[in-house]
Amino acid sequence: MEMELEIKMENPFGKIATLEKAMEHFHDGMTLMFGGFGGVGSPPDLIDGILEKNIKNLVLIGNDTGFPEIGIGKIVSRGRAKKIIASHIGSNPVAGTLMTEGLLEVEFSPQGTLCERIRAGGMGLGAILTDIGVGHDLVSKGKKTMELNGKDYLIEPALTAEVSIVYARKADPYGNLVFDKSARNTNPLVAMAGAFTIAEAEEIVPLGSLNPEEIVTPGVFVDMVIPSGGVNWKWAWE
Amino acid sequence: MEMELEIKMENPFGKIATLEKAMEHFHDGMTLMFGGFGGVGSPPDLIDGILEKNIKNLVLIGNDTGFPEIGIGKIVSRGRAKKIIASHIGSNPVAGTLMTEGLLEVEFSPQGTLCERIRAGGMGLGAILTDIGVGHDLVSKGKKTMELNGKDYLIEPALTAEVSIVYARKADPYGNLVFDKSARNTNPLVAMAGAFTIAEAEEIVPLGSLNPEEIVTPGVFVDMVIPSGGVNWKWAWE
Amino acid sequence: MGMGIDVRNRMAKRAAEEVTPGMVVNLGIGIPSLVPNHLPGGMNVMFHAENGIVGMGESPVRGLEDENLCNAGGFPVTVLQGSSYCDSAMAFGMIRRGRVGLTILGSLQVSKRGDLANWIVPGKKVPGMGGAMELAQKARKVIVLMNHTDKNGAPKILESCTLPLTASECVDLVITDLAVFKVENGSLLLTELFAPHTITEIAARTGCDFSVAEDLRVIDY
Amino acid sequence: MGMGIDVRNRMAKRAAEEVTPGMVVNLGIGIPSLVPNHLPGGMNVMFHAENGIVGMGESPVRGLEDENLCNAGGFPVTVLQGSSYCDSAMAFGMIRRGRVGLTILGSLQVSKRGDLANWIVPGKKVPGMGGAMELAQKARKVIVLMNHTDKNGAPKILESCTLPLTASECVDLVITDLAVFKVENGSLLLTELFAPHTITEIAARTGCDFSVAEDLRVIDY
Repeated sequence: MEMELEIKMENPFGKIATLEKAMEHFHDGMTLMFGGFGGVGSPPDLIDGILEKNIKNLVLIGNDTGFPEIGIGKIVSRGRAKKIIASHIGSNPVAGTLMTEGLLEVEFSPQGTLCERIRAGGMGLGAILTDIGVGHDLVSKGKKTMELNGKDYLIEPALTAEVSIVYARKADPYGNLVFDKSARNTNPLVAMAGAFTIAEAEEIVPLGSLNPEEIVTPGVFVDMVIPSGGVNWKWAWE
Repeated sequence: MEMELEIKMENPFGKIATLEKAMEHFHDGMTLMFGGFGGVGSPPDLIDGILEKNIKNLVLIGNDTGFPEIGIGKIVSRGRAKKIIASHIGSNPVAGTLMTEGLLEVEFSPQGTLCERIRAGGMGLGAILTDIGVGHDLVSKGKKTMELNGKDYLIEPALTAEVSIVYARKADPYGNLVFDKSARNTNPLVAMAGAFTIAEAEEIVPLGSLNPEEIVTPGVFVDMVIPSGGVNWKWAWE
Repeated sequence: MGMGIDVRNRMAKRAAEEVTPGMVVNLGIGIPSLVPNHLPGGMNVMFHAENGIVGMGESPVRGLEDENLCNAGGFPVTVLQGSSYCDSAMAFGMIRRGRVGLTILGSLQVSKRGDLANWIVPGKKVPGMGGAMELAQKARKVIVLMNHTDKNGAPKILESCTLPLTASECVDLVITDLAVFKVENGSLLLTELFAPHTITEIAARTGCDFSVAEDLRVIDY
Repeated sequence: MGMGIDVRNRMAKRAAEEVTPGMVVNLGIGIPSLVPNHLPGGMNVMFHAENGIVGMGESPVRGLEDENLCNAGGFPVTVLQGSSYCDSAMAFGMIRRGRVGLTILGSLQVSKRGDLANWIVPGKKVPGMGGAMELAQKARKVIVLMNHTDKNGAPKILESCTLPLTASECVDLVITDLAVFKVENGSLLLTELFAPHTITEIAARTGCDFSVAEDLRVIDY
């Protein structure tokens, strides 16, 4: 593994690895959580790696299905997911078609609730109580409810995944992460919810070069760091 | 108000104020949440202001009771609180004595659960489900429980307060905050949970001088910023 | 119109009147995105995006887009002084906690009680609710900007919505290409109409009854 | 002892053997705080504090304390390369999520099943649980460092704790001034004893029965 690394970097925690090494953690039928919002902040090399390894029957958890050829959309559009838990699929018409044809199961969760469910998973909590969607046919369907101090709440269960993949601006060898502007979005939440978390970083910097005050995701939650080749898709607005 | 300010600073959001102005928001019997952990990161001028204004019968919410003359301990030791929700009072023997004498009601919450209850309040959630303290006499007493996916959880209700007080390293005129090292502790959580949040800042800097990536508490949650005279107590280890 | 301002901008300009200094505002895609153009210069408004931005500014110059600085719709934006980035959980915490003062949304239908239906057309379009439910339920003020009727001329303001609801009784103000309604105590009050439209015309194109304000305003910008 | 190492450090040194490279470790106050002194140089261990620090180093030189850089006990610390600060909610998230590999705590009593009682002495001392419940329930490994008996000579290792529990069946290893016990399947296994103490002496000062490991180790450092 060390030999394959192009980055000459001390690897005192053994977390820095190659895409090939990272790919050993993916298998058919697994639960995979991904960072990103409309494709912004999704890890391009890991997504391509999953495609190339022909991983299928994925249960995906993340904000949305991206665009057909942007972000996680590349996986969804090729029919590699059997289910996704997301807040919307509107920007990826292929996802809508697959859903209509019964080839993709979609569990919709309100965006803020989804974020909290992912965070709750990452924080080792069982669920959160929210009044968002109380009495709403689709959102409350099959969910427990509870009255607390005279108000009705939905019990929204925590979400975790076998593997989480996130995209960071910088990582250090311990896996401490910082993100870039709005590419932060769901990444810090997703990073905590994976039983095994892989961060793809635009830049891997030496231990001690990130200011401890600025670290958004502590390396405690990150199991593996791989260098990124950068975004390789054309944006919807281009 | 503007005249009294010693800081020559644009105040485009009207959030920068004096201690005197801040004191208008405190009254007997109110629910007050405070940042800090063992006194570290508690706002000294606001605490002294509350003492000087002789505010009493407070319901306090925060990590602990500080030390007798450190942090919120100064208020607790003088019998100004009728109740506190905290994770421990061990570092403040006066709090223990007041409790034993029936002069201070103490509701103990495990530290991590307390943090999440405060955060839940700040995030507009109703409660969190945790397995910490399930079956534990004191912690589970009077609390609802729920089984979810075959596991038992306690329903731990969110906490909010009429006013939250926090201590920041820097604030800008919008109330964006950064903290200093471990003085961050519960401050970002407490800042979100107040219906009205007052930040005491070591330094107030012009709008635009905080890096948007480094801001820990967005000014959205902060209603008022006052300049701090700095910590005026002697630390336990000194 | 003939006022030198198109219908969409007229609606946006009216919505801009609801924005007050210091407010945290979340804008939906489409017409709501035109609102900032109609705010007085120097007004300190903080535009909020669900993905995790507070303090968005105008669109970047073409060619200077930053792929990592986009709004919740995925389109490039800029930020102003005093802005901050956060994760999406915190962005929604701001909404649920009531710290977002105003949201301006598009909609498919609105009922006289202020029910909002803007997330699904069963059998046709199932995009998902995204962050609309949180915004509709929790922003302190909810304004809907939409055409008065659909492309077939059918009313979008109704006694009851026929499409599945996003959230019930959440809309405070409806601004269409024809008129402005306040939702008050479960019914609609026509407070303004855009010149040259008339009450009769508006009544004909609205799917429920409404009251007319005594001091009905005619907007002629 | 006569080994050039005092009892407290002997216990800490034994506990240090349980620390593996890369581990996230949370130390209680008292004897556990001596553990870092007994780790091999250059071992990458991340010391965690409940108030929101990962990567603590040794105590600062007197006079160079930073009032805003303290551990959960309120005492000044330093940080190492690779450290980070977070809020206390996230610090506990690390614990509950099982990312803290080891916690080393003091205790008032431990039962043979691994019940931990370290937060309250009814009628005498009610300090509150602080973060002890999360650490006891959720750290992947829980080690108790305590004297074998209390100041009156009464056993602190018992059939059942007489003090209120912090958490039940959570302790993996008990290291006292006399011996080391593993908690296995609800009973105690004596795996090590500190020279010159004997099994007989330990049995006399322990409040419950225990098995003795076949490969019983005598620690003579």
